[in-house]
Amino acid sequence: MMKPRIGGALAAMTLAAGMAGPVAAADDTFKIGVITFLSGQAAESFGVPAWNGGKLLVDMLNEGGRLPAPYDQQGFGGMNIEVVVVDEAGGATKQVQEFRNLVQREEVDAVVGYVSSGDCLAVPPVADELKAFTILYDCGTPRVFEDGSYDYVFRTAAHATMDNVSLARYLKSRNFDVPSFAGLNQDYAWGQDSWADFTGAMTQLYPDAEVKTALFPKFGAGQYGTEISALLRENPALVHSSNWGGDLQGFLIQATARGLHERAQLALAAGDHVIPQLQDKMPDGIFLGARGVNGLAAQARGGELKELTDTMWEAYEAEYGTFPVQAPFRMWQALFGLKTAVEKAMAENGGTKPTSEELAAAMKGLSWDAPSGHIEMALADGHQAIQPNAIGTTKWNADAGKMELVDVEYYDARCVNPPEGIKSQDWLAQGFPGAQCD
Amino acid sequence: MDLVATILVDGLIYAGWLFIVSVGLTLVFGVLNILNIAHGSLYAIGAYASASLVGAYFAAGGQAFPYGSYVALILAAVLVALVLGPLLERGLLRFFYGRDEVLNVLVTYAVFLILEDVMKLIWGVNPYFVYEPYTLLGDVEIGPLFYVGYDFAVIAAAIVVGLAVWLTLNRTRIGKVVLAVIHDSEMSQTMGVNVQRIYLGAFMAGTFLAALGGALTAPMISVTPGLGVNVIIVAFAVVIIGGLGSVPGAAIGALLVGISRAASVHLLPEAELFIIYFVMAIVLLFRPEGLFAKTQVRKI
Amino acid sequence: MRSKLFLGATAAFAVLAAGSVILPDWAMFLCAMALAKGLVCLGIVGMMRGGVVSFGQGLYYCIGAYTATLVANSFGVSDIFLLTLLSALACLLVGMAFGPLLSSYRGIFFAMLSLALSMVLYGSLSKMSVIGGTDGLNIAAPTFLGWAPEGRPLQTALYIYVVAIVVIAGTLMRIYFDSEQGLITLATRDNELRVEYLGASVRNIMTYNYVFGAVLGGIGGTIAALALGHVDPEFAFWTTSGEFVFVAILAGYLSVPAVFVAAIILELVRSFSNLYFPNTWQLALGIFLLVVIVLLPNGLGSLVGRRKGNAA
Amino acid sequence: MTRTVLEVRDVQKSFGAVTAAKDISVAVPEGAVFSLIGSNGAGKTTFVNMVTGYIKPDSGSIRFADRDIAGMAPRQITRMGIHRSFQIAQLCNDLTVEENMLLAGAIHGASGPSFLRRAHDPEARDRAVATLERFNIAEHRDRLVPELSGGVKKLLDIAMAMAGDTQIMLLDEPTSGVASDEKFPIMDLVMEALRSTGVTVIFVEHDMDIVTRYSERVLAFYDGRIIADDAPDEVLLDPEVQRYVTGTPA
Repeated sequence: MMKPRIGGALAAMTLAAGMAGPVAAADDTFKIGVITFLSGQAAESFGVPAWNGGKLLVDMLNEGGRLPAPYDQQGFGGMNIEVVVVDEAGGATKQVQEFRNLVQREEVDAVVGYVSSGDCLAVPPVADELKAFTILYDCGTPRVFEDGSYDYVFRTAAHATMDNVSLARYLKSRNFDVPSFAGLNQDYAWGQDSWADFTGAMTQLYPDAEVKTALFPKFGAGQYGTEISALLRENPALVHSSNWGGDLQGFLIQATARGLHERAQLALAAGDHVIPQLQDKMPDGIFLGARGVNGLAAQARGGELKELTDTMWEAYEAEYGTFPVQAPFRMWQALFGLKTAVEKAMAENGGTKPTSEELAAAMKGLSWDAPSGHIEMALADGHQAIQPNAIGTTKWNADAGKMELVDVEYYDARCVNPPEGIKSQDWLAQGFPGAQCD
Repeated sequence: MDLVATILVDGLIYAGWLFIVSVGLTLVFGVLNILNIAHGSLYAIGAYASASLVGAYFAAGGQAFPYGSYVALILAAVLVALVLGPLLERGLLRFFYGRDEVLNVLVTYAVFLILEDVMKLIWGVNPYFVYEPYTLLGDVEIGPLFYVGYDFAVIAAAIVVGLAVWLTLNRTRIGKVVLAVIHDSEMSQTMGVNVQRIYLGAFMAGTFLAALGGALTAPMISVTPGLGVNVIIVAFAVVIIGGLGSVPGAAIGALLVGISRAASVHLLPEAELFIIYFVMAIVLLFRPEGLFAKTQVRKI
Repeated sequence: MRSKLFLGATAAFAVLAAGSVILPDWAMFLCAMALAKGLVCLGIVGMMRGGVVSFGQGLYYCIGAYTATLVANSFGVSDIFLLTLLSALACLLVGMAFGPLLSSYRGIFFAMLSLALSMVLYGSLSKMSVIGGTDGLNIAAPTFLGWAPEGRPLQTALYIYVVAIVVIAGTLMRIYFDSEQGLITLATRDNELRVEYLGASVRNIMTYNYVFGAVLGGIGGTIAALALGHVDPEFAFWTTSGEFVFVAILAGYLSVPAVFVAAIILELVRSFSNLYFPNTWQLALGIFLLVVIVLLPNGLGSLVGRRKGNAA
Repeated sequence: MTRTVLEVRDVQKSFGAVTAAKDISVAVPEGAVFSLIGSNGAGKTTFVNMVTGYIKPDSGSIRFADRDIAGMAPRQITRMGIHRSFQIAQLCNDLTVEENMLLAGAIHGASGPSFLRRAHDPEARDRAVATLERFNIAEHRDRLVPELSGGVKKLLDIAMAMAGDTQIMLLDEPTSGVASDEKFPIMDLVMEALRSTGVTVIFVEHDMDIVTRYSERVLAFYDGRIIADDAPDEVLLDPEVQRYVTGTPA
């Protein structure tokens, strides 16, 4: 009979697992668990640039005094920042387990992470169950706080509705004629939602525009020949795409080789992050968003945040030899938000490391400045941020050998984000009630 | 141009690519009886290698004769086959010959996982681009549509690869030996065939074809991590549809998948994601062994 | 002989249940997930005994998880017993529909067709934005016959629940493996012709094993969904199924407890390699797989006991 | 006049251009012992395969127990009472001799196999051992199949086929793969065990000494046809048989 013997082995193993003791952070250290893509397709576009930016900022903060006020205090309220990084690749199932490990085994003080919408939906209930302070820094789906409400979870970036509403508004404000349009989006929730948002916004602003076709190539397809044929055949005035990373690069290379950009206006909801790679292979005249006033749009903006933006921009360029695109900007706004919340909580509790409850209380409804603009936790009872957005047109500057964004339009956060208390789909369907566009 | 013709042209272009990426898989299965999941990684490595090599070619002044970049593409695939083929076959796979097919799938799955990270260690996560070969051949205008000349070059490459593999197998002495090994490796061994060498050769050929697929694709995409995983499943489907181990089967499977996918994109875009599994499930229901596999009657 | 089995089962339950006291939260959760996945793998082991390996067991893992989630979200059912039962039933029906179809396939074709079926489900679910598309759905914490615990008690209750199911399912499967029908299954793996010429239907045997695997997969999926609080189409993706196959092969078909030990080992390895090698965890996992396959060709079970008479 | 248990009428079978069975008609009386002779490829095994369902005849009928069994599955034919052994013994290599026998017993059990009844049930083991003893191989009960000699494998193969309610037993070359000094002892053992149950026996054999010693009637096959059908002595004197089958004049 083998059962008892193997049962013994099992017991020994579970015990051994329990023995691998947690490493709690000391009181003068604030430990963050960071989850972002280090492998797979999203690594190159989002995960790695985001964490490059994050690591840079953490180093600058730990060093102290390298940033303008109000971020001139060392670390988080004087505490050193320590980081545990986990790869986000592997699906929501894995992430829920890793989240538990980070909180219960590594005993981190806060979790900052998640690019994938699926992960952002899966993790919050667990975060609340474990009472673990969690910042969602990147993911787009509005469903997180529209379908649920959480005490310990905050998203420091605007949800994705803003991207496509801004794009439609840009067409309108530039008097672009859109008799017909078509879409090519990745076949998963991100692409499907983006297309739904865009068509929703277009129905309001261009009620007569005809939808020619909606293509959804497989995520990571690589080959877009057939889709490009279909788009050329249908001959729409505008082609919308929320593709990102390799899928966007591949599509652009193949589409421009076949002259799609000359026959139809390309409008890319989240396309800025491929500029450093494509450079002059990115055609001129593309309408481009960056999911916020990020990257080139932030640099072009100037204004009162110029010092902060330029500091981060220059540090990033110096460190990595390329300019920061949207992902590091969103990581920065999360970390600046976290810093603000920690320091606010410490001001209230007398200077000790804040608990999750204190952090959550401080974060709720908070607003702060980041290189991407003024961030306000305005939605979902102070748990969901809104932020300004910008759309521009690509133009290659041959003299300087770099891509520029021209004809940039900046949108106030309250113009392109729904107000509190209405779901984004309803907001689109009802014609943007409560939008404040100057 | 009418819809049917567009579908056929698009389908053919996609099928050409599919055939190149799957024929190596079927060849390796036929000879070694191993369904190689790492085929996808070899494809990705081929893409990276060609991106690096073509990049180096232009950096070294290749602009003077840009067509040389096509040689660099193929050379990259050869290099991958020369380095990784013996390494994987001699170093690992040969210890698993004759073992359970499904176990071997897991072995190659492990190789796939390892290679994914090895690629990251070598090439990092930033994308590589080599567009020059893609645009070099100009445009082809068919009706109101533009196609890139390179697309047709891929079809031509597929035909050349298909013919080369078929002729080698059926018209040369070494090919006959390989066919004998496919048919019955034990018997061949007793008849004095050096089966070990045939295995190594076949695996290197499979590696070359996988890498060639990647090398030919590299100019039209950005070469990034995670490239391989998407290729495995489509290549599997093509090979299963055509019949494992059958070269003509891979061709028919590629055409079937290519054209049904093109039809779906033009007519029913919603179905594109699972059309390939659908075709595979249908074919397997009616021809469990795939379209071209011989059914073997066991002698008792 | 049976009494020894029940004694072993009781001992296994006691050992595992003790985990609810000694294990830290994260490890208890990890074990609960591993055991839930182990149930799915146990189904594969049942098929392995008959000589086939399903590369698409994610199909039932996913159907089970979605059935529970959809029932919970649409009808407000939160009782874990009822949800498990309904999911098992759903998988039983689907298994009975596909079982006869798949029962005439062997080897790589059985593996690939089962894979194709699960990928069709994956594709379909990814398309259905009504039920969350690729992002999936959340499911609320379960109740236990009206009791609605939270925090550690919830995790403990879930853990004990999965331990109980694992012990019951494991014991039942052991009884099946040792039964006449179990012997016929083992013989089928060896020599189908002999079995047919003794007058037994190999297709029926394959169908039974497939249906049992379906039900176990559904139960595993339900528990995993309730523990995670979230389901998404990844449950049906081929890499999920591949992991189940790996656990089954790591365990071998000789021992039932080995399946669950293997499942826990894989979870531990994955979790720690994730943390300590965030950039090369795939490399670490791949090497681990190779080492296991090379060192334990017949699985963990072969460490503990060989089949009688197997003197070699 | 005894009852006819098996009646094969006008059976034809070809594989492509090769004719494997042409106008085969035989009536086998109950309790008879038939042998089939012929060179390799003459159609003997095809005959056995058609009667036991492995091959479906192109035309013609095979009547057994008032039914035409031509084209039925082996499993169904087996369940009706026609069993067979194989040229190469078909055994389960991962199982012991006793387990192989238990397997046969389980499938033939009164109410069919059970999910709950232990395969190693003491009662079932007693039955299995009894059958093994009848074939004189009980001493090997705990050994695995690959460790057995050719003769023991053959005996086990036949013993397994005899575990059920057998009416007709077809033996495909029962002495092939058996050491020459074991052939007669094995055939003695087998025929004694079979005759004691009154089963009808049809065996394929190359060794003419065995054919003459054990069979009552011989069917000589050549090129898919039956060229002679008579008592052993008569058949062996047949000039056609001498030319095509035995090779030498008797």
